[in-house]
Amino acid sequence: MSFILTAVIMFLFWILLSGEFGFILIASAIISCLFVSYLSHDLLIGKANVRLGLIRIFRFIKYLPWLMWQIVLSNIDLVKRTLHPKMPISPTIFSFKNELRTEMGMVALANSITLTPGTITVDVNEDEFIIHAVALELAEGLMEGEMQRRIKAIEGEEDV
Amino acid sequence: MKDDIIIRVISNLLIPFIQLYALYVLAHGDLGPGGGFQGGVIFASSIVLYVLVYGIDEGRKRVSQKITDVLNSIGVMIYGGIGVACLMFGGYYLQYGKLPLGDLKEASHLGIYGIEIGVEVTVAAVMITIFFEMARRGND
Amino acid sequence: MFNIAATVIVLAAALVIYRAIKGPRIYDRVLAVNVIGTKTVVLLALIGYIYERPHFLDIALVYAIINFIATIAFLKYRQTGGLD
Amino acid sequence: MIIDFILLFFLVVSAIAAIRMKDLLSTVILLSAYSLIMAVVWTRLNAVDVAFTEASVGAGITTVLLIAALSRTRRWEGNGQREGFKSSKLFDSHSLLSFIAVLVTGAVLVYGTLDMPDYGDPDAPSHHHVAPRYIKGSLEESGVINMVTALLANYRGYDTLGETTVIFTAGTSVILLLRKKRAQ
Amino acid sequence: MIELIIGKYNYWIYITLMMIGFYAMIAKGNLVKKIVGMNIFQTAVILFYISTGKVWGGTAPIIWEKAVIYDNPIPHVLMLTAIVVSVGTTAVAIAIVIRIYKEYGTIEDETILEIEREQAEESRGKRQDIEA
Amino acid sequence: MDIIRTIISGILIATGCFLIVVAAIGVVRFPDFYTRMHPAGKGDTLGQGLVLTGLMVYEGFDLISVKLLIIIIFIFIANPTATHALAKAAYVAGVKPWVKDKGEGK
Repeated sequence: MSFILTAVIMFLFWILLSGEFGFILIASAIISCLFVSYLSHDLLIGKANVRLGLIRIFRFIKYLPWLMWQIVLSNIDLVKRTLHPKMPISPTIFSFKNELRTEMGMVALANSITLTPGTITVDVNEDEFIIHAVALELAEGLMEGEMQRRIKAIEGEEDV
Repeated sequence: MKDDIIIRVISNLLIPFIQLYALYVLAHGDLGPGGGFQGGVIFASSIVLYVLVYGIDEGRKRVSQKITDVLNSIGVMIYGGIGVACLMFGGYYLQYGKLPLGDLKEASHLGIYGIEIGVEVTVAAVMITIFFEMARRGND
Repeated sequence: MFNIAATVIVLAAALVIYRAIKGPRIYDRVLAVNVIGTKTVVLLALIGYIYERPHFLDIALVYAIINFIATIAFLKYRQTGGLD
Repeated sequence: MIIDFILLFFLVVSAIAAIRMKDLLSTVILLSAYSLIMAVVWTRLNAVDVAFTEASVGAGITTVLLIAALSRTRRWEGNGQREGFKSSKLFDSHSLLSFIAVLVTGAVLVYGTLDMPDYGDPDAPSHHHVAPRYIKGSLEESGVINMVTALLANYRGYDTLGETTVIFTAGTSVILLLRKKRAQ
Repeated sequence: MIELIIGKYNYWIYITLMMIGFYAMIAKGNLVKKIVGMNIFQTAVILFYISTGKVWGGTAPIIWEKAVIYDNPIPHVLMLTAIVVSVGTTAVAIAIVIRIYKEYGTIEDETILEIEREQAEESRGKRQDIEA
Repeated sequence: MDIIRTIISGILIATGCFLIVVAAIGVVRFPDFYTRMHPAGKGDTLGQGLVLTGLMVYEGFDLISVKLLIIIIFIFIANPTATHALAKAAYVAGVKPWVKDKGEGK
């Protein structure tokens, strides 16, 4: 199953990159996709549940606009802090408890944290996230947990 | 490195795309920039990434020493073999136009594609070999 | 338009290379080179448009995909002292 | 124009910085910055294939191989650990001699450029013998849009065979140098 | 004079780069630094060669209906081969350096020479012992 | 229509360039390694995204703009990961974060 799915995804990627439909190119596209999915189909899909994965991807796409807005806010904040002559920063490192169950969820949260106001994920493990924040008030903003709630909603109630 | 969730998941996500991109570069060497050498190096970097994340033993399980050793020479043999095939069909060495694959244009095109495959196989195998030999510290 | 944008980005890279050379720690240097790498992606795309040859995007794509391998190699070297 | 000048200036700065670092890891990092800028310079010179090669080699393989070399040797220049190395004076006799040699060589080379055609001169001799024929004939004779590929694989197929053999030989030499013999 | 500078300043910068690499190769004692210098030297030479293929107003040598002049593709091809060879030489050089470190425990050329000298003296002493 | 498109792409590219320059200033100006990572991780990512989006708008909708979109997606995946890798390298090596003096901060 993961073999076929990987091959299909790879073929779509090839078509988007190439846009040429000569006989040789399509033939080599098919051979390449099969070869790549033979080599590494367990990496891209693995043992994931395909139906659940699709639902989550759909939910993630709904989450994207909010993330984009947060990224814009974060950049405005960054510009302010960088160009301010006194540079109003008060860096801290703190950690909070990891309540997510899926690895994809953890990665999504970690990279979202890195992209949003004044915080960077330093380390993630099964128990906690270690975060570096550029200012205390931003750290408090993150601790309110808006983002965690949204990522948890993406994960949903289903089993892992 | 295996215990770092972010790097592992993102590498898992990217490795197939890097590999496919390497093959894409090979196939489109005649339409845009790129070709066998570049594709081979990119393919090797995907394996390098895998080894960096999962360690050298896991990497050897995926790409065994025997396979890379054999592929080292097979690439050069593909290249030379196409040259010999040209000789057999009555041309000079590496004169692709004489291959029985259609008219001059198509035959040359396919011949070029063939030797690019040879280059890609050799380069990918050699780069992987070099990386494995250099990264392995062993007990010395 | 593209020319001005490219010049601005090159000048920004000039600022960053100061950090790469001065950087008190090795991490600052890696960070600076990483930033230069991401600027290079944009620069390559812009140069493609300056010359009106979008073929150049393939090169930018290579950097976008494999630029972070060196950073991960660095992390691994600092963490375990080797690459195996 | 301005971009080219700034880029070349960068190259010089990062090259000097790379060879002046005591920390070899910094040298490697700065070398990768050098290679990034080099790829941009090559795109500016319209050498797309060369830039592509530099991109794939410089970003992935060379840096990783050099870091691997450091991981199996040592990280600091000099014999001691971090503090212990001899303070290398800028003008000890060895580096002074080398500097003179470099200056003389550089001066000779600069003198050599005075007779060269200007940068970008369309009347330069190198553009007039086989180049026009290759540019005109490559599509007809090899059915390939990218002239560099056509030249590389068709007109100069022997060169490329040699190149592949060189890579093969390099792989074999590395195996011979580094692979441990299997325990009997 | 100004024409001369505008026409040739690229070449002079390439020569500067080349000489930086050359200096690293002959003045620095560390073998890894010599490899880095070699890399800089190689890229400078390649840059010099490719810039001779540039034509004012030319475009990249990939066939394009709007193109009037193409750059000269021959230097690109030759230098593509050169880059490939330079990767090979770098790899072999690094392998040799690792090997040297295994044998001598150092990568400074002066120390290596000292160790060699000591070893030569030792073996000479041994031979004299046997003869005596 | 074309003029509007050019203007929009010009604005996007200008904003992106501004962000990239600010990120560069931040990398030079901030006091320690961890704080320098903030402009590198955020300003750069969005700056590039904006410049490439500007190019997409300029190009219109075809395969080349799809390629630009792919580049943007890969940057948004790979750049935070690289930032995280660096932060972790420093954290594991025990680099202490810079803290503002008690007297002037809060």
